[in-house]
Amino acid sequence: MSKKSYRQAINEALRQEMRRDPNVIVLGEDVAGGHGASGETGGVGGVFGLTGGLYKEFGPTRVLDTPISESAIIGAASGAAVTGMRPVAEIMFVDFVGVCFDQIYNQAAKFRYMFGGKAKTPMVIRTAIGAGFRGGAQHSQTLHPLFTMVPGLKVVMPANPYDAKGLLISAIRDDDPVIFMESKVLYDMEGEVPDEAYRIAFGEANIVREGKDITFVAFGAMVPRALAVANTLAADGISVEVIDPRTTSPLDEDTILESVAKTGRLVVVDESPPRCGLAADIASLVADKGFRSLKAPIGKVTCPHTPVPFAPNLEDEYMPNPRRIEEAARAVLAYS
Amino acid sequence: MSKKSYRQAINEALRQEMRRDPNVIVLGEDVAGGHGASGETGGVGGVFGLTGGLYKEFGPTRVLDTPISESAIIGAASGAAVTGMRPVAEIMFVDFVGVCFDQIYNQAAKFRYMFGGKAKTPMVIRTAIGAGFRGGAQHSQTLHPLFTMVPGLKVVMPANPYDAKGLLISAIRDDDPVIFMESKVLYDMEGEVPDEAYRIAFGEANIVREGKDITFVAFGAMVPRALAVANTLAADGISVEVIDPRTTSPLDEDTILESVAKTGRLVVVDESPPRCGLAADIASLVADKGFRSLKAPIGKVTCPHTPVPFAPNLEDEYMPNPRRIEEAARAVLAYS
Amino acid sequence: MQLSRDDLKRAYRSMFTIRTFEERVVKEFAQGNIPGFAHVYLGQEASGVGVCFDLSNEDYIGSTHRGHGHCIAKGCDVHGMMLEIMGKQGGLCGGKGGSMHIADMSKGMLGANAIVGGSPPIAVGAALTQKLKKTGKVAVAFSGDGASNQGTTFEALNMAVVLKVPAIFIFENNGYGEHTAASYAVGGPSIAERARSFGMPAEVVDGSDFFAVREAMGRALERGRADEGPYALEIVCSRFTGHFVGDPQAYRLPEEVARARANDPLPRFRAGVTEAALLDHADLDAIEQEVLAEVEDAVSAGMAANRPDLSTLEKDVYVRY
Amino acid sequence: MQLSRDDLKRAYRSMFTIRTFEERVVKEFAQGNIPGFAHVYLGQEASGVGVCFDLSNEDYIGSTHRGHGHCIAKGCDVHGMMLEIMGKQGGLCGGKGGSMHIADMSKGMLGANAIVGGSPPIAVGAALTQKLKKTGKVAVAFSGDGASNQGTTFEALNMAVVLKVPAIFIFENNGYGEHTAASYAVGGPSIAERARSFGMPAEVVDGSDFFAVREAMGRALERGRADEGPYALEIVCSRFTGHFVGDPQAYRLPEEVARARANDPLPRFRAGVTEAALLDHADLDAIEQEVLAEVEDAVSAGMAANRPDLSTLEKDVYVRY
Ligand SMILES: Cc1ncc(C[n+]2csc(CCOP(=O)(O)OP(=O)(O)O)c2C)c(N)n1
Ligand SMILES: Cc1ncc(C[n+]2csc(CCOP(=O)(O)OP(=O)(O)O)c2C)c(N)n1
Ligand SMILES: [Mg+2]
Ligand SMILES: [Mg+2]
Repeated sequence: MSKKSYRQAINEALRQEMRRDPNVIVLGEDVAGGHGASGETGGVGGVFGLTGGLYKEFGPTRVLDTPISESAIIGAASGAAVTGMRPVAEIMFVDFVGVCFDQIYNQAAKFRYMFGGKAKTPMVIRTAIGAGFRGGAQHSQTLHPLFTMVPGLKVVMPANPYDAKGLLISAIRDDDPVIFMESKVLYDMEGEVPDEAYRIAFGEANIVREGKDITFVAFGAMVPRALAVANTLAADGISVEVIDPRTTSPLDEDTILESVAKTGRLVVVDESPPRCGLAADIASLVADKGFRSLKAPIGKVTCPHTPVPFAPNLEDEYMPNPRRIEEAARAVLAYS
Repeated sequence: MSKKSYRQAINEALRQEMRRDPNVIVLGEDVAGGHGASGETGGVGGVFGLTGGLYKEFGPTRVLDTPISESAIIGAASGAAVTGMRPVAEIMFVDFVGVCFDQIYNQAAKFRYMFGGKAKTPMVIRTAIGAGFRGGAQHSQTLHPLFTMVPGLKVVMPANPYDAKGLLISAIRDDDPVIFMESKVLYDMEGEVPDEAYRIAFGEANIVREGKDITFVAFGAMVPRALAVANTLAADGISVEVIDPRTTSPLDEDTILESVAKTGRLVVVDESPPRCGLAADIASLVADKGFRSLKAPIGKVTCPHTPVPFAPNLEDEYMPNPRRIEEAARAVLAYS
Repeated sequence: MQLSRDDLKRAYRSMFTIRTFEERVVKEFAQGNIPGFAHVYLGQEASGVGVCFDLSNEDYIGSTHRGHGHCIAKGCDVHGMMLEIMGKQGGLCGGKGGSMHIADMSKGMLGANAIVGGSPPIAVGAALTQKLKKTGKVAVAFSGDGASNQGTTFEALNMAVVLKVPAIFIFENNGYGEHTAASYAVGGPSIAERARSFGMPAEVVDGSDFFAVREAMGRALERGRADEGPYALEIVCSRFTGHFVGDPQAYRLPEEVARARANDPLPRFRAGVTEAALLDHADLDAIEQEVLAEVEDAVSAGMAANRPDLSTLEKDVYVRY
Repeated sequence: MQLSRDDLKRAYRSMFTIRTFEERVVKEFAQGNIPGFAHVYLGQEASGVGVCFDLSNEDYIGSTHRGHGHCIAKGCDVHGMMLEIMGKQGGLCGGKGGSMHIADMSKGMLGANAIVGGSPPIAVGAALTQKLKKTGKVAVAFSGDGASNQGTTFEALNMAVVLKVPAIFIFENNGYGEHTAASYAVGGPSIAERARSFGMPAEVVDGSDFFAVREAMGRALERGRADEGPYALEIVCSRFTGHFVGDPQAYRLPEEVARARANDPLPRFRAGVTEAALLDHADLDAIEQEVLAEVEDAVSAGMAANRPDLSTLEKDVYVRY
């Protein structure tokens, strides 16, 4: 056990799984880096450094640099997966999914069902998500609803270094396609992470903070934000339960419903546009199966229905921020 | 005024708008048909016949057959739109959106906002949606949540011939990108359709049937289904209000909220997977802004979280069918 | 490369099975026994059979919406296929796939694919496995001329060159993508030339000549099995019928279709092997009788079979809500 | 084709403006005055300027993530650009776009594009408008060598040939896509050869020679303006710095970068025009002084400007929830 960053935790998971299972390979743009260049090969390790050092340890047959061809990257991964490998493909920013979405949702995700249960597609797509990075409209999106919607995909959103490692190991050992969404703004977050390999099961929420007056459900980078607001509210004697579902699909419905059964009030904090997003999804779950416990309208704190703006002040206001989370919580608490 | 099919209504809207405005062009795969072949050119008019006869009237500069290259189709449309045309592009089945999604959500949809309001992208993407056609997993999807989620797109789902014509004319005259989703199973539906051009405004729901005990909100091909169940329930003295929002984005929130204010009960009927879909979206709206009026949990009738199966009996069960709609309604009505 | 009598019989059996199967699909479709829509492979038999002839079950193919012929050429069970196409229990995909989604991993058949351009990237991955595991096996992607315009296809060609995987790209140029001619929609001198521009050897092959296809495929296979990289074949062939069963084809003159049918790969094969006295007519007639019975049998089985059990609706999708 | 003294000054001004602007971007970025990340065009100036030199405001270009140079070459306002890159009110996109999304429709600049392969399909559409409206204008898509591997790019090439639109595809081959060499990632003999395989003329051009670029572009323009179809140029050039500002570039040997810098297009232009006595050094020095002042001014304006008003957050997106 030692302090590691979210980035290191992910890198360690990859390394340990690659050591354990020779079928695990990593592919994507610049996951090694420097191929064909005059200088060092393999020294890049991904633009965010997540695959750093893997090329040196595992070489060119396990860490494959690809052209800028996301459809071919995903196809190469799924084709390798159905024939016996366990590829971990990197789509640098989730925003790029538009050029390869068919290979994800119509192909890899559907194989098992469409072929009557006869195909198995153990692959992971790692991708960086989220705003707050001043990346502009095409490098800052948080598209988990897009994947959560798709039958046949599993969708993982780690909110801290410990979860990042354990969930990635589970993802790699899973026999189905998994989208592993890494929050860019969390890459430098530190936390205790065991040195050995361990798994965190999918569909098991993390109760980040127990409370009894109101429930916050938050995903990925919104978890620490929701927690911060919970701590602020605690000073006013308001007890907030904070739930991080960890995976949006499968979803741990029970933990959410049990919490709302206790608190009667819910605010969902989610960094995606408001329509058909995870906030709506969780709210609709509770409006159906948790209706009897509800004492107030379900609050949602999402981004506005706009692309991500570039200017820092606009972007900060765009993201669910502490002020907006607190306002929503107080409105829900004030309801009677 | 005369009886026309949904297909004819759409064809008429295209024809009239092309006559009115020389900037309106149609492009897509086989929208004319027969190019380069030994026989007749322009006799196909789209695989579902929606663009039938347009090539004969408007010729090759207004009705453009394209290669099987959906990204280039959408790019050609948006590039033409920002430079002064009003293209209507056809993506044969909405399922194919995965090979061109970037050009829709990262490009056309974002231009106006991302460029600070300086670009205008008046284009329509027509596409066929829905199951019940025995098309299998990659030709039967209903992906309106995918588009509704995207800021900058307008999303239209006509549920009858009259709306199809009026909404398509509005779409063509709109200055923003519009996705026009045609329900395959409605193509042969007949109804009264005025001969002259007319518009139906976006964001104005159609109250298909007034009622006071429970509200059904349904989209596209689910509207006639919901209406049929409403009529069945009427025989038991249950009065159902059926609302067809017509456009999912913009959404007529007021009409939905007013209806639930009256009935206190809501079932959403939607043909898409259950996670992050329109049913969740509408439910979450009401669970927030309509909470005070709610007398019961919000029912959702959607497809299961599976790809669309091929076998007819499985597909019929997959779709929201009258039995499932009625069961959901009775459960919501029974709640106290 | 010389084929034995048994080989020749196997080739004819495979081609004639496709022919018979597809003619029967047309008929059963017209009678309402096949739901949805169907794209048949009539006229292209020598292509699929020539390509798959020397492949083992451990070599992979990825196919298209027009996949029945590829399935049969790769050894998929004709009964299981017919049941699948009819949407019945016992179909190769349990009735969940249908005509455009037949797959059989045990035969190295990665699936028909209803997305034009869907298979090439996947085949790159299957080929990558062979390279990394040093199996000496290959992966084949079938595409049409129309699919040669889809971006995913080009990406796959380039990726295969860059990763130097044993992928073989088969472009069946039947002159049409739906109702639009390749002469209109495919820019440039040829599909083969496109493949070459990405850095792989490519040949144009006469798709009504089983032997020509098989020999060209032999060169592709040699390169693939030696881990020397990808290869492409543009196989020029003809679609005897419309794009889908029921297509009236007003865009094609009857003479054009007649010309295509006059160049039928099956009589051509028959004439070739009988004139060279490699097989005699009786051998081939016997095969035809067996195949006709087999397909008849498959249809009867399909008609008799039940629909899949409703309990399978939510099976095999990982997560249930 | 002979350029006047004013033309030559305009060319140098444009290149030197890019040079100065980009060097300043590097500096301001390092000082934290530019949010996010930035990709600069240093070393490629002759390419953008040569391509855009004979374009009017009614000719369109679509650009890339490395778009500052294209914007300047196409006549975008340097103040508006700097404000945009700094995320300030008054930026060309009101601060909502940023470095990778600068656009100015009034200058025929359809937008930088942060999606590799994003612009070529859009340029096909802009070219289609010109064809249908018979304007005699063209649309240009800038792409890198890396973007020449993206499926959308290939689709655009083919579509342009099929629709015969006046699109000009510029492939700025600077040897790298991020940190991977084109020699590794781009299969086949050349990017130009790829374009040819889709059926359009293509040339390989020396991108550090303004005159060579402009002349090749002249041939492309002639074809486009005559509505004879698309054209492609592979412009071979060098990236003086890393992929993004701050890239340590361990994958490139210093010698390689030094070689690139030794072939700097600006001194080359200066030497050319002064040796031929078309301009003298004083002319060019005067331009440099003016440009330096202009960029200084733009930076000061940028530093002084306010952030966009928060009320603009939900403007210009059609639907408000
Ligand atoms: C991405 C995508 N676009 C369009 C279609 C509709 N479609 C199905 S088959 C077909 C024609 C394919 O032509 P080709 O590749 O030549 O194959 P062929 O039908 O001739 O065997 C088209 C356009 C599709 N299935 N997928
Ligand atoms: C679809 C997509 N994939 C990946 C990226 C990340 N990315 C940004 S620039 C770049 C390299 C582009 O290389 P090239 O086209 O040669 O342009 P250059 O940077 O050399 O100007 C990559 C991979 C992206 N922006 N979009
Ligand atoms: Mg074809
Ligand atoms: Mg480059």
